[in-house]
Amino acid sequence: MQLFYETNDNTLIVKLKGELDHHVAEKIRVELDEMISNKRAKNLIFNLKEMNFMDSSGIGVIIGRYKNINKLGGKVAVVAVSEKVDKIFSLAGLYRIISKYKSEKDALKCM
Amino acid sequence: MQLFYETNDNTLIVKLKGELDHHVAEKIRVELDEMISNKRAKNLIFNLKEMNFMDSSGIGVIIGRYKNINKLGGKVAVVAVSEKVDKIFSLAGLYRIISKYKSEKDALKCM
Amino acid sequence: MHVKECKNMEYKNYMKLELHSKSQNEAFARVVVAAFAAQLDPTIEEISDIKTAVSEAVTNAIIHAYEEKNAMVTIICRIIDNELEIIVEDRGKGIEDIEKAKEPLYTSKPELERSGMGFTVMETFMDKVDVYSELGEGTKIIMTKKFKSLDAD
Amino acid sequence: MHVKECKNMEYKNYMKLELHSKSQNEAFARVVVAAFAAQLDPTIEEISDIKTAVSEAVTNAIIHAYEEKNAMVTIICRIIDNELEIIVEDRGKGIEDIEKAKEPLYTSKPELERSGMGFTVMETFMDKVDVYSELGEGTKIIMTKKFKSLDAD
Ligand SMILES: Nc1ncnc2c1ncn2[C@@H]1O[C@H](COP(=O)(O)OP(=O)(O)O)[C@@H](O)[C@H]1O
Ligand SMILES: Nc1ncnc2c1ncn2[C@@H]1O[C@H](COP(=O)(O)OP(=O)(O)O)[C@@H](O)[C@H]1O
Repeated sequence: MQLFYETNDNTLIVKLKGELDHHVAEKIRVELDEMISNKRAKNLIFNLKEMNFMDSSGIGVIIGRYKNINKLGGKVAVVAVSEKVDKIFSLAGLYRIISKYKSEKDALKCM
Repeated sequence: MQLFYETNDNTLIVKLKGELDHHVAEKIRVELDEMISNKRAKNLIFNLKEMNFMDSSGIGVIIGRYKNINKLGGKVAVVAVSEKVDKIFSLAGLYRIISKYKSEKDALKCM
Repeated sequence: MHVKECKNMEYKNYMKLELHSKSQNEAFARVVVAAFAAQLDPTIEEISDIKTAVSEAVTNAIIHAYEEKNAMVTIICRIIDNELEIIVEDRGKGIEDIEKAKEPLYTSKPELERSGMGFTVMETFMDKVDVYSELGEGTKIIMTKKFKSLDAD
Repeated sequence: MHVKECKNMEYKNYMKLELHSKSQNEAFARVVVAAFAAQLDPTIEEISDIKTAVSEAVTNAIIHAYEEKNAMVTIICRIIDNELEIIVEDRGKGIEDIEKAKEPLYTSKPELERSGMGFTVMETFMDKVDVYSELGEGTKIIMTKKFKSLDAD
Protein backbone atom coordinates (compact mmCIF):
# COMPACT_ATOMS: atom_id res chain seq x y z
CA MET A 1 0.00 0.00 0.00
CA GLN A 2 1.22 3.49 -0.83
CA LEU A 3 0.29 6.63 1.00
CA PHE A 4 0.43 10.05 -0.68
CA TYR A 5 -0.33 13.21 1.21
CA GLU A 6 -0.62 16.93 0.85
CA THR A 7 -1.92 19.73 3.03
CA ASN A 8 -4.42 22.47 2.30
CA ASP A 9 -4.52 25.06 5.10
CA ASN A 10 -5.13 23.03 8.22
CA THR A 11 -6.49 20.00 6.35
CA LEU A 12 -4.38 16.93 5.63
CA ILE A 13 -5.41 15.12 2.43
CA VAL A 14 -4.30 11.51 2.27
CA LYS A 15 -4.51 9.33 -0.83
CA LEU A 16 -4.39 5.59 -0.21
CA LYS A 17 -3.23 3.47 -3.12
CA GLY A 18 -3.38 -0.33 -3.14
CA GLU A 19 -4.81 -2.73 -0.59
CA LEU A 20 -5.78 -1.75 2.93
CA ASP A 21 -5.94 -4.80 5.18
CA HIS A 22 -4.86 -5.62 8.72
CA HIS A 23 -1.25 -6.13 7.61
CA VAL A 24 -0.79 -2.59 6.37
CA ALA A 25 -3.33 -1.00 8.75
CA GLU A 26 -0.84 -0.98 11.61
CA LYS A 27 1.76 0.88 9.61
CA ILE A 28 -0.74 3.24 8.00
CA ARG A 29 -2.05 4.18 11.44
CA VAL A 30 1.41 5.10 12.72
CA GLU A 31 2.21 7.08 9.57
CA LEU A 32 -1.07 8.96 9.71
CA ASP A 33 -0.74 9.90 13.37
CA GLU A 34 2.80 11.14 12.76
CA MET A 35 1.69 13.25 9.81
CA ILE A 36 -1.28 14.68 11.64
CA SER A 37 0.91 15.80 14.52
CA ASN A 38 3.83 16.98 12.34
CA LYS A 39 1.60 19.04 10.09
CA ARG A 40 -0.60 20.13 13.00
CA ALA A 41 -3.55 19.20 10.83
CA LYS A 42 -7.00 19.90 12.20
CA ASN A 43 -9.05 18.10 9.55
CA LEU A 44 -8.40 14.93 7.58
CA ILE A 45 -9.62 13.87 4.14
CA PHE A 46 -9.16 10.33 2.89
CA ASN A 47 -9.11 10.08 -0.90
CA LEU A 48 -9.87 6.41 -1.70
CA LYS A 49 -9.93 6.62 -5.48
CA GLU A 50 -6.94 4.31 -5.88
CA MET A 51 -7.60 1.99 -2.98
CA ASN A 52 -8.49 -1.22 -4.76
CA PHE A 53 -9.12 -3.42 -1.73
CA MET A 54 -10.29 -2.83 1.80
CA ASP A 55 -11.66 -5.07 4.53
CA SER A 56 -13.02 -4.17 7.96
CA SER A 57 -9.51 -3.33 9.20
CA GLY A 58 -9.85 -0.16 7.15
CA ILE A 59 -12.90 0.90 9.17
CA GLY A 60 -10.79 0.63 12.30
CA VAL A 61 -8.14 2.92 10.83
CA ILE A 62 -10.68 5.56 9.84
CA ILE A 63 -12.68 5.46 13.08
CA GLY A 64 -9.44 5.60 15.10
CA ARG A 65 -8.31 8.77 13.30
CA TYR A 66 -11.83 10.22 13.63
CA LYS A 67 -11.71 9.81 17.41
CA ASN A 68 -8.43 11.73 17.75
CA ILE A 69 -9.41 14.47 15.31
CA ASN A 70 -12.91 14.85 16.71
CA LYS A 71 -11.52 15.39 20.22
CA LEU A 72 -9.70 18.48 18.96
CA GLY A 73 -12.73 19.81 17.10
CA GLY A 74 -11.68 18.73 13.60
CA LYS A 75 -13.55 16.89 10.87
CA VAL A 76 -12.86 13.72 8.87
CA ALA A 77 -14.16 13.05 5.36
CA VAL A 78 -13.88 10.34 2.73
CA VAL A 79 -13.72 10.98 -1.00
CA ALA A 80 -14.09 8.78 -4.11
CA VAL A 81 -15.51 5.78 -2.27
CA SER A 82 -16.13 2.69 -4.44
CA GLU A 83 -19.47 0.88 -4.32
CA LYS A 84 -17.91 -2.01 -2.43
CA VAL A 85 -16.23 0.10 0.23
CA ASP A 86 -19.37 2.20 0.49
CA LYS A 87 -21.27 -0.95 1.44
CA ILE A 88 -18.73 -1.75 4.14
CA PHE A 89 -18.80 1.81 5.50
CA SER A 90 -22.60 1.76 5.56
CA LEU A 91 -22.71 -1.57 7.41
CA ALA A 92 -20.49 -0.05 10.08
CA GLY A 93 -22.60 3.10 10.33
CA LEU A 94 -19.55 5.17 9.45
CA TYR A 95 -21.57 7.89 7.74
CA ARG A 96 -23.14 8.82 11.06
CA ILE A 97 -19.82 10.38 12.05
CA ILE A 98 -17.94 10.98 8.81
CA SER A 99 -19.07 12.69 5.61
CA LYS A 100 -18.61 11.35 2.11
CA TYR A 101 -17.86 13.63 -0.87
CA LYS A 102 -17.42 13.11 -4.59
CA SER A 103 -14.21 15.15 -4.84
CA GLU A 104 -11.48 16.65 -2.67
CA LYS A 105 -12.72 20.09 -3.69
CA ASP A 106 -16.22 19.39 -2.36
CA ALA A 107 -14.78 18.00 0.85
CA LEU A 108 -12.46 20.97 1.37
CA LYS A 109 -15.38 23.37 1.06
CA CYS A 110 -17.05 21.70 4.05
CA MET A 111 -14.05 21.44 6.35
CA MET B 1 -5.56 -19.90 -24.13
CA GLN B 2 -6.97 -18.46 -27.32
CA LEU B 3 -6.15 -19.56 -30.79
CA PHE B 4 -6.47 -17.25 -33.81
CA TYR B 5 -5.82 -18.44 -37.33
CA GLU B 6 -5.70 -17.31 -40.91
CA THR B 7 -4.45 -18.84 -44.11
CA ASN B 8 -2.11 -17.46 -46.76
CA ASP B 9 -2.02 -19.68 -49.84
CA ASN B 10 -1.20 -23.10 -48.51
CA THR B 11 0.21 -21.84 -45.23
CA LEU B 12 -1.79 -21.82 -41.98
CA ILE B 13 -0.81 -19.02 -39.61
CA VAL B 14 -1.74 -19.63 -36.00
CA LYS B 15 -1.56 -17.02 -33.24
CA LEU B 16 -1.48 -18.38 -29.71
CA LYS B 17 -2.65 -16.01 -27.02
CA GLY B 18 -2.31 -16.76 -23.30
CA GLU B 19 -0.68 -19.65 -21.53
CA LEU B 20 0.37 -22.86 -23.24
CA ASP B 21 0.76 -25.67 -20.72
CA HIS B 22 -0.16 -29.36 -20.58
CA HIS B 23 -3.76 -28.51 -19.72
CA VAL B 24 -4.43 -26.61 -22.93
CA ALA B 25 -1.89 -28.52 -25.05
CA GLU B 26 -4.27 -31.42 -25.57
CA LYS B 27 -7.04 -29.19 -26.86
CA ILE B 28 -4.71 -27.05 -28.95
CA ARG B 29 -3.32 -30.17 -30.61
CA VAL B 30 -6.76 -31.40 -31.63
CA GLU B 31 -7.76 -27.94 -32.90
CA LEU B 32 -4.58 -27.57 -34.90
CA ASP B 33 -4.82 -30.96 -36.55
CA GLU B 34 -8.41 -30.28 -37.50
CA MET B 35 -7.52 -26.91 -39.01
CA ILE B 36 -4.57 -28.31 -40.91
CA SER B 37 -6.70 -30.98 -42.50
CA ASN B 38 -9.74 -28.73 -43.11
CA LYS B 39 -7.66 -26.02 -44.74
CA ARG B 40 -5.43 -28.55 -46.50
CA ALA B 41 -2.52 -26.50 -45.25
CA LYS B 42 0.93 -27.54 -46.33
CA ASN B 43 2.96 -25.23 -44.11
CA LEU B 44 2.40 -23.96 -40.57
CA ILE B 45 3.53 -20.75 -38.88
CA PHE B 46 3.17 -20.25 -35.13
CA ASN B 47 3.00 -16.59 -34.14
CA LEU B 48 3.91 -16.52 -30.42
CA LYS B 49 3.82 -12.77 -29.86
CA GLU B 50 0.92 -12.97 -27.41
CA MET B 51 1.80 -16.25 -25.76
CA ASN B 52 2.76 -15.12 -22.29
CA PHE B 53 3.61 -18.49 -20.78
CA MET B 54 4.89 -21.78 -22.12
CA ASP B 55 6.46 -24.82 -20.53
CA SER B 56 7.90 -27.95 -22.17
CA SER B 57 4.39 -29.14 -23.09
CA GLY B 58 4.53 -26.49 -25.81
CA ILE B 59 7.58 -28.12 -27.36
CA GLY B 60 5.61 -31.33 -27.64
CA VAL B 61 2.80 -29.54 -29.49
CA ILE B 62 5.19 -27.94 -31.97
CA ILE B 63 7.30 -31.04 -32.61
CA GLY B 64 4.14 -33.13 -33.02
CA ARG B 65 2.81 -30.77 -35.72
CA TYR B 66 6.25 -30.67 -37.34
CA LYS B 67 6.27 -34.45 -37.68
CA ASN B 68 2.94 -34.53 -39.50
CA ILE B 69 3.69 -31.57 -41.76
CA ASN B 70 7.21 -32.71 -42.55
CA LYS B 71 5.92 -36.10 -43.72
CA LEU B 72 3.92 -34.32 -46.41
CA GLY B 73 6.82 -32.11 -47.45
CA GLY B 74 5.71 -28.94 -45.63
CA LYS B 75 7.56 -26.55 -43.36
CA VAL B 76 6.95 -25.26 -39.83
CA ALA B 77 8.14 -21.90 -38.51
CA VAL B 78 7.89 -19.89 -35.31
CA VAL B 79 7.56 -16.11 -35.19
CA ALA B 80 7.93 -13.49 -32.42
CA VAL B 81 9.54 -15.82 -29.91
CA SER B 82 10.21 -14.30 -26.47
CA GLU B 83 13.65 -14.64 -24.85
CA LYS B 84 12.28 -17.10 -22.35
CA VAL B 85 10.61 -19.37 -24.88
CA ASP B 86 13.67 -19.05 -27.11
CA LYS B 87 15.75 -20.54 -24.29
CA ILE B 88 13.34 -23.46 -23.95
CA PHE B 89 13.29 -24.08 -27.71
CA SER B 90 17.10 -23.97 -27.83
CA LEU B 91 17.43 -26.44 -24.94
CA ALA B 92 15.25 -28.85 -26.88
CA GLY B 93 17.20 -28.36 -30.11
CA LEU B 94 14.03 -27.24 -31.83
CA TYR B 95 15.85 -24.94 -34.23
CA ARG B 96 17.50 -27.93 -35.88
CA ILE B 97 14.15 -28.73 -37.48
CA ILE B 98 12.13 -25.52 -37.33
CA SER B 99 13.07 -22.00 -38.39
CA LYS B 100 12.53 -18.87 -36.36
CA TYR B 101 11.58 -15.53 -37.95
CA LYS B 102 11.02 -12.02 -36.68
CA SER B 103 7.72 -11.52 -38.49
CA GLU B 104 5.02 -13.46 -40.30
CA LYS B 105 6.06 -11.71 -43.50
CA ASP B 106 9.62 -12.98 -43.21
CA ALA B 107 8.36 -16.48 -42.46
CA LEU B 108 5.93 -16.49 -45.40
CA LYS B 109 8.74 -15.58 -47.79
CA CYS B 110 10.58 -18.76 -46.82
CA MET B 111 7.68 -21.17 -46.93
CA MET C 1 -9.59 -13.83 -38.47
CA HIS C 2 -11.47 -16.57 -36.67
CA VAL C 3 -11.44 -16.94 -32.93
CA LYS C 4 -11.57 -20.16 -30.99
CA GLU C 5 -11.82 -20.03 -27.23
CA CYS C 6 -9.92 -22.84 -25.54
CA LYS C 7 -11.36 -22.87 -22.09
CA ASN C 8 -12.34 -25.75 -19.88
CA MET C 9 -14.80 -25.96 -17.01
CA GLU C 10 -14.84 -28.77 -14.53
CA TYR C 11 -17.41 -28.60 -11.85
CA LYS C 12 -15.59 -30.29 -9.04
CA ASN C 13 -12.31 -29.26 -7.54
CA TYR C 14 -10.51 -29.04 -4.21
CA MET C 15 -7.51 -27.38 -2.63
CA LYS C 16 -6.08 -27.06 0.84
CA LEU C 17 -3.64 -24.36 1.84
CA GLU C 18 -1.75 -24.17 5.10
CA LEU C 19 0.14 -21.02 5.90
CA HIS C 20 1.87 -19.19 8.70
CA SER C 21 -0.35 -16.86 10.71
CA LYS C 22 1.69 -13.84 9.62
CA SER C 23 -0.11 -10.70 8.61
CA GLN C 24 1.73 -10.51 5.28
CA ASN C 25 0.04 -13.77 4.34
CA GLU C 26 -3.40 -12.13 4.43
CA ALA C 27 -2.93 -10.75 0.93
CA PHE C 28 -1.49 -14.08 -0.23
CA ALA C 29 -4.53 -15.96 1.09
CA ARG C 30 -6.86 -13.63 -0.83
CA VAL C 31 -4.94 -14.12 -4.05
CA VAL C 32 -4.93 -17.91 -3.71
CA VAL C 33 -8.67 -18.19 -3.14
CA ALA C 34 -9.37 -15.73 -5.96
CA ALA C 35 -7.11 -17.73 -8.30
CA PHE C 36 -8.88 -20.95 -7.36
CA ALA C 37 -12.27 -19.33 -7.94
CA ALA C 38 -11.18 -18.20 -11.40
CA GLN C 39 -12.33 -21.52 -12.86
CA LEU C 40 -15.91 -20.51 -11.96
CA ASP C 41 -15.68 -17.64 -14.43
CA PRO C 42 -16.57 -15.11 -11.72
CA THR C 43 -17.46 -11.47 -12.16
CA ILE C 44 -15.08 -8.85 -10.75
CA GLU C 45 -17.70 -8.22 -8.07
CA GLU C 46 -17.83 -11.88 -7.03
CA ILE C 47 -14.04 -12.08 -6.82
CA SER C 48 -13.98 -8.95 -4.72
CA ASP C 49 -16.64 -10.41 -2.40
CA ILE C 50 -14.71 -13.60 -1.68
CA LYS C 51 -11.42 -11.75 -1.29
CA THR C 52 -12.99 -9.55 1.36
CA ALA C 53 -14.55 -12.48 3.23
CA VAL C 54 -11.31 -14.49 3.17
CA SER C 55 -9.38 -11.48 4.37
CA GLU C 56 -11.70 -11.13 7.38
CA ALA C 57 -11.52 -14.80 8.36
CA VAL C 58 -7.74 -15.09 7.98
CA THR C 59 -7.16 -11.82 9.83
CA ASN C 60 -9.32 -13.08 12.70
CA ALA C 61 -7.25 -16.26 12.96
CA ILE C 62 -4.06 -14.19 13.12
CA ILE C 63 -5.26 -11.54 15.57
CA HIS C 64 -7.82 -13.29 17.73
CA ALA C 65 -7.10 -17.01 17.58
CA TYR C 66 -3.31 -16.82 17.84
CA GLU C 67 -2.98 -13.25 19.13
CA GLU C 68 -0.18 -12.66 16.63
CA LYS C 69 1.89 -15.65 17.72
CA ASN C 70 3.17 -17.74 14.84
CA ALA C 71 1.04 -20.80 14.13
CA MET C 72 -0.80 -22.33 11.18
CA VAL C 73 -3.99 -21.28 9.44
CA THR C 74 -5.71 -23.72 7.08
CA ILE C 75 -7.85 -22.73 4.12
CA ILE C 76 -9.85 -25.33 2.22
CA CYS C 77 -11.73 -24.54 -0.96
CA ARG C 78 -14.18 -26.89 -2.58
CA ILE C 79 -16.02 -26.29 -5.81
CA ILE C 80 -19.16 -28.23 -6.56
CA ASP C 81 -20.93 -27.07 -9.69
CA ASN C 82 -21.15 -23.29 -9.43
CA GLU C 83 -20.78 -23.16 -5.66
CA LEU C 84 -17.57 -22.37 -3.82
CA GLU C 85 -17.14 -23.47 -0.22
CA ILE C 86 -14.34 -21.79 1.71
CA ILE C 87 -13.24 -23.10 5.09
CA VAL C 88 -10.85 -21.08 7.24
CA GLU C 89 -9.63 -22.96 10.26
CA ASP C 90 -7.30 -22.26 13.18
CA ARG C 91 -6.25 -24.17 16.28
CA GLY C 92 -6.19 -21.06 18.41
CA LYS C 93 -8.02 -19.94 21.52
CA GLY C 94 -11.58 -20.37 20.28
CA ILE C 95 -14.68 -18.21 20.71
CA GLU C 96 -16.62 -18.32 23.97
CA ASP C 97 -19.88 -16.79 22.76
CA ILE C 98 -20.37 -17.13 19.01
CA GLU C 99 -23.64 -15.17 18.94
CA LYS C 100 -22.01 -12.21 20.64
CA ALA C 101 -18.93 -12.44 18.42
CA LYS C 102 -21.15 -12.18 15.34
CA GLU C 103 -22.86 -8.97 16.51
CA PRO C 104 -21.97 -5.95 14.39
CA LEU C 105 -19.47 -3.67 16.13
CA TYR C 106 -18.62 -6.21 18.83
CA THR C 107 -14.88 -6.67 19.21
CA SER C 108 -12.78 -8.07 22.02
CA LYS C 109 -9.80 -6.02 20.84
CA PRO C 110 -10.82 -2.35 20.63
CA GLU C 111 -7.29 -1.45 21.73
CA LEU C 112 -6.08 -2.76 18.33
CA GLU C 113 -8.62 -0.53 16.60
CA ARG C 114 -10.63 -3.50 15.42
CA SER C 115 -14.05 -2.43 14.22
CA GLY C 116 -16.00 -5.53 15.19
CA MET C 117 -17.35 -5.76 11.64
CA GLY C 118 -15.50 -8.89 10.47
CA PHE C 119 -18.35 -11.39 10.77
CA THR C 120 -20.88 -8.85 9.46
CA VAL C 121 -18.72 -8.31 6.37
CA MET C 122 -18.38 -12.08 5.80
CA GLU C 123 -22.13 -12.51 6.10
CA THR C 124 -22.79 -9.61 3.75
CA PHE C 125 -20.51 -10.79 0.97
CA MET C 126 -21.04 -14.54 1.16
CA ASP C 127 -24.32 -16.46 0.81
CA LYS C 128 -23.83 -18.45 4.01
CA VAL C 129 -21.43 -18.30 6.96
CA ASP C 130 -21.26 -20.99 9.65
CA VAL C 131 -19.02 -20.67 12.67
CA TYR C 132 -17.86 -23.64 14.74
CA SER C 133 -15.65 -22.96 17.72
CA GLU C 134 -14.46 -24.66 20.87
CA LEU C 135 -12.60 -22.79 23.61
CA GLY C 136 -8.94 -23.80 23.64
CA GLU C 137 -9.43 -25.92 20.51
CA GLY C 138 -9.87 -23.48 17.68
CA THR C 139 -12.35 -22.06 15.22
CA LYS C 140 -13.69 -23.13 11.86
CA ILE C 141 -15.52 -20.74 9.54
CA ILE C 142 -17.41 -22.34 6.66
CA MET C 143 -18.55 -19.91 4.01
CA THR C 144 -20.30 -20.63 0.73
CA LYS C 145 -21.04 -18.56 -2.31
CA LYS C 146 -22.98 -19.44 -5.42
CA PHE C 147 -21.52 -17.95 -8.57
CA LYS C 148 -24.02 -16.43 -10.96
CA SER C 149 -21.90 -16.47 -14.10
CA LEU C 150 -22.48 -20.13 -14.90
CA ASP C 151 -26.22 -19.98 -14.27
CA ALA C 152 -26.57 -17.44 -17.03
CA ASP C 153 -25.29 -19.82 -19.73
CA MET D 1 3.20 15.41 -3.12
CA HIS D 2 5.24 13.18 -0.87
CA VAL D 3 5.36 9.45 -1.23
CA LYS D 4 5.70 6.90 1.51
CA GLU D 5 6.08 3.27 0.61
CA CYS D 6 4.38 0.96 3.07
CA LYS D 7 5.97 -2.36 2.33
CA ASN D 8 7.17 -5.06 4.63
CA MET D 9 9.76 -7.77 4.13
CA GLU D 10 10.02 -10.78 6.35
CA TYR D 11 12.68 -13.26 5.54
CA LYS D 12 11.03 -16.41 6.71
CA ASN D 13 7.78 -17.83 5.54
CA TYR D 14 6.10 -21.13 4.72
CA MET D 15 3.11 -22.49 2.91
CA LYS D 16 1.77 -25.87 1.92
CA LEU D 17 -0.76 -26.42 -0.83
CA GLU D 18 -2.54 -29.66 -1.59
CA LEU D 19 -4.53 -29.90 -4.76
CA HIS D 20 -6.23 -32.36 -7.05
CA SER D 21 -4.07 -33.75 -9.83
CA LYS D 22 -6.28 -32.16 -12.48
CA SER D 23 -4.67 -30.46 -15.43
CA GLN D 24 -6.63 -27.25 -14.87
CA ASN D 25 -4.82 -26.91 -11.56
CA GLU D 26 -1.45 -26.51 -13.30
CA ALA D 27 -2.12 -22.83 -13.93
CA PHE D 28 -3.45 -22.43 -10.39
CA ALA D 29 -0.28 -23.96 -8.92
CA ARG D 30 1.87 -21.51 -10.89
CA VAL D 31 -0.15 -18.53 -9.70
CA VAL D 32 0.02 -19.63 -6.06
CA VAL D 33 3.80 -20.09 -6.04
CA ALA D 34 4.28 -16.80 -7.90
CA ALA D 35 2.03 -15.00 -5.39
CA PHE D 36 3.97 -16.50 -2.50
CA ALA D 37 7.27 -15.46 -4.09
CA ALA D 38 6.00 -11.89 -4.45
CA GLN D 39 7.24 -11.07 -0.95
CA LEU D 40 10.80 -11.58 -2.24
CA ASP D 41 10.35 -8.59 -4.54
CA PRO D 42 11.21 -10.69 -7.59
CA THR D 43 11.92 -9.51 -11.11
CA ILE D 44 9.47 -10.48 -13.87
CA GLU D 45 12.15 -12.86 -15.13
CA GLU D 46 12.50 -14.60 -11.76
CA ILE D 47 8.72 -15.02 -11.48
CA SER D 48 8.61 -16.46 -14.96
CA ASP D 49 11.43 -18.90 -14.09
CA ILE D 50 9.67 -20.32 -11.05
CA LYS D 51 6.31 -20.47 -12.82
CA THR D 52 7.87 -22.55 -15.56
CA ALA D 53 9.63 -24.91 -13.13
CA VAL D 54 6.49 -25.40 -11.02
CA SER D 55 4.45 -26.06 -14.15
CA GLU D 56 6.88 -28.82 -15.19
CA ALA D 57 6.91 -30.53 -11.80
CA VAL D 58 3.14 -30.38 -11.29
CA THR D 59 2.48 -31.56 -14.84
CA ASN D 60 4.79 -34.53 -14.27
CA ALA D 61 2.88 -35.51 -11.14
CA ILE D 62 -0.40 -35.39 -13.07
CA ILE D 63 0.78 -37.20 -16.21
CA HIS D 64 3.48 -39.56 -15.03
CA ALA D 65 2.93 -40.18 -11.32
CA TYR D 66 -0.84 -40.59 -11.42
CA GLU D 67 -1.31 -41.16 -15.16
CA GLU D 68 -4.20 -38.71 -15.12
CA LYS D 69 -6.11 -40.48 -12.36
CA ASN D 70 -7.39 -38.13 -9.68
CA ALA D 71 -5.15 -37.94 -6.61
CA MET D 72 -3.35 -35.28 -4.58
CA VAL D 73 -0.28 -33.22 -5.39
CA THR D 74 1.46 -31.33 -2.59
CA ILE D 75 3.44 -28.14 -3.03
CA ILE D 76 5.49 -26.71 -0.18
CA CYS D 77 7.23 -23.34 -0.38
CA ARG D 78 9.72 -22.13 2.16
CA ILE D 79 11.39 -18.75 2.15
CA ILE D 80 14.60 -18.27 4.08
CA ASP D 81 16.20 -14.90 3.50
CA ASN D 82 16.26 -14.39 -0.24
CA GLU D 83 16.01 -18.06 -1.10
CA LEU D 84 12.84 -19.85 -2.14
CA GLU D 85 12.60 -23.61 -1.79
CA ILE D 86 9.79 -25.30 -3.70
CA ILE D 87 8.88 -28.92 -3.06
CA VAL D 88 6.48 -30.72 -5.39
CA GLU D 89 5.46 -34.12 -4.11
CA ASP D 90 3.23 -36.92 -5.30
CA ARG D 91 2.35 -40.40 -4.04
CA GLY D 92 2.25 -41.86 -7.51
CA LYS D 93 4.13 -44.59 -9.30
CA GLY D 94 7.65 -43.30 -8.75
CA ILE D 95 10.66 -43.16 -11.08
CA GLU D 96 12.72 -46.28 -11.70
CA ASP D 97 15.87 -44.64 -13.07
CA ILE D 98 16.23 -41.02 -11.99
CA GLU D 99 19.41 -40.42 -14.02
CA LYS D 100 17.72 -41.56 -17.19
CA ALA D 101 14.56 -39.56 -16.41
CA LYS D 102 16.66 -36.41 -16.14
CA GLU D 103 18.25 -36.82 -19.56
CA PRO D 104 17.14 -34.18 -22.04
CA LEU D 105 14.60 -35.56 -24.54
CA TYR D 106 13.98 -38.74 -22.58
CA THR D 107 10.29 -39.38 -22.07
CA SER D 108 8.35 -42.50 -21.20
CA LYS D 109 5.24 -41.05 -22.84
CA PRO D 110 6.08 -40.08 -26.42
CA GLU D 111 2.54 -41.13 -27.40
CA LEU D 112 1.27 -38.13 -25.39
CA GLU D 113 3.66 -35.87 -27.32
CA ARG D 114 5.75 -35.22 -24.24
CA SER D 115 9.08 -33.67 -25.17
CA GLY D 116 11.21 -35.16 -22.40
CA MET D 117 12.43 -31.66 -21.51
CA GLY D 118 10.70 -31.23 -18.15
CA PHE D 119 13.66 -31.89 -15.87
CA THR D 120 16.01 -29.98 -18.18
CA VAL D 121 13.73 -26.95 -18.00
CA MET D 122 13.52 -27.17 -14.20
CA GLU D 123 17.31 -27.37 -13.96
CA THR D 124 17.74 -24.45 -16.35
CA PHE D 125 15.43 -22.06 -14.56
CA MET D 126 16.13 -22.99 -10.94
CA ASP D 127 19.47 -22.90 -9.11
CA LYS D 128 19.19 -26.44 -7.79
CA VAL D 129 16.90 -29.41 -8.45
CA ASP D 130 16.96 -32.60 -6.36
CA VAL D 131 14.81 -35.58 -7.21
CA TYR D 132 13.86 -38.24 -4.68
CA SER D 133 11.73 -41.13 -5.85
CA GLU D 134 10.74 -44.62 -4.80
CA LEU D 135 8.89 -47.01 -7.09
CA GLY D 136 5.31 -47.39 -5.96
CA GLU D 137 5.78 -44.74 -3.28
CA GLY D 138 6.00 -41.46 -5.10
CA THR D 139 8.32 -38.67 -6.12
CA LYS D 140 9.58 -35.53 -4.43
CA ILE D 141 11.20 -32.70 -6.36
CA ILE D 142 13.07 -30.11 -4.29
CA MET D 143 14.00 -26.98 -6.18
CA THR D 144 15.65 -23.83 -4.87
CA LYS D 145 16.19 -20.39 -6.29
CA LYS D 146 18.06 -17.45 -4.87
CA PHE D 147 16.41 -14.12 -5.65
CA LYS D 148 18.73 -11.36 -6.74
CA SER D 149 16.49 -8.41 -5.99
CA LEU D 150 17.17 -8.34 -2.26
CA ASP D 151 20.93 -8.72 -2.68
CA ALA D 152 21.04 -5.46 -4.57
CA ASP D 153 19.72 -3.39 -1.64
N1 LIG E 1 -10.74 -17.11 14.77
C1 LIG E 1 -11.11 -16.56 15.94
N2 LIG E 1 -10.62 -17.04 17.12
C2 LIG E 1 -10.99 -16.50 18.30
N3 LIG E 1 -11.84 -15.45 18.41
C3 LIG E 1 -12.36 -14.92 17.28
C4 LIG E 1 -12.03 -15.44 16.01
N4 LIG E 1 -12.70 -14.73 15.09
C5 LIG E 1 -13.42 -13.82 15.76
N5 LIG E 1 -13.23 -13.92 17.08
C6 LIG E 1 -13.89 -13.12 18.14
O1 LIG E 1 -15.05 -12.52 17.59
C7 LIG E 1 -14.98 -11.10 17.71
C8 LIG E 1 -15.66 -10.43 16.56
O2 LIG E 1 -14.98 -10.70 15.35
P1 LIG E 1 -15.14 -9.73 14.12
O3 LIG E 1 -16.58 -9.53 13.84
O4 LIG E 1 -14.32 -10.28 12.99
O5 LIG E 1 -14.53 -8.34 14.59
P2 LIG E 1 -13.04 -7.85 14.89
O6 LIG E 1 -12.05 -8.76 14.19
O7 LIG E 1 -12.99 -6.49 14.34
O8 LIG E 1 -12.87 -7.92 16.37
C9 LIG E 1 -13.50 -10.80 17.83
O9 LIG E 1 -13.27 -9.57 18.46
C10 LIG E 1 -13.01 -11.99 18.64
O10 LIG E 1 -13.25 -11.81 20.01
N1 LIG F 1 6.49 -37.32 -10.79
C1 LIG F 1 6.88 -38.34 -11.58
N2 LIG F 1 6.46 -39.59 -11.32
C2 LIG F 1 6.82 -40.61 -12.12
N3 LIG F 1 7.62 -40.49 -13.20
C3 LIG F 1 8.10 -39.27 -13.50
C4 LIG F 1 7.75 -38.13 -12.72
N4 LIG F 1 8.35 -37.05 -13.27
C5 LIG F 1 9.05 -37.49 -14.32
N5 LIG F 1 8.92 -38.83 -14.47
C6 LIG F 1 9.56 -39.67 -15.52
O1 LIG F 1 10.66 -38.96 -16.02
C7 LIG F 1 10.53 -38.78 -17.44
C8 LIG F 1 11.16 -37.50 -17.88
O2 LIG F 1 10.43 -36.41 -17.35
P1 LIG F 1 10.49 -34.97 -18.05
O3 LIG F 1 11.94 -34.60 -18.24
O4 LIG F 1 9.68 -34.04 -17.24
O5 LIG F 1 9.87 -35.20 -19.48
P2 LIG F 1 8.36 -35.47 -19.95
O6 LIG F 1 7.41 -35.03 -18.89
O7 LIG F 1 8.23 -34.66 -21.19
O8 LIG F 1 8.25 -36.94 -20.20
C9 LIG F 1 9.06 -38.91 -17.70
O9 LIG F 1 8.78 -39.27 -19.03
C10 LIG F 1 8.64 -39.96 -16.69
O10 LIG F 1 8.93 -41.26 -17.15
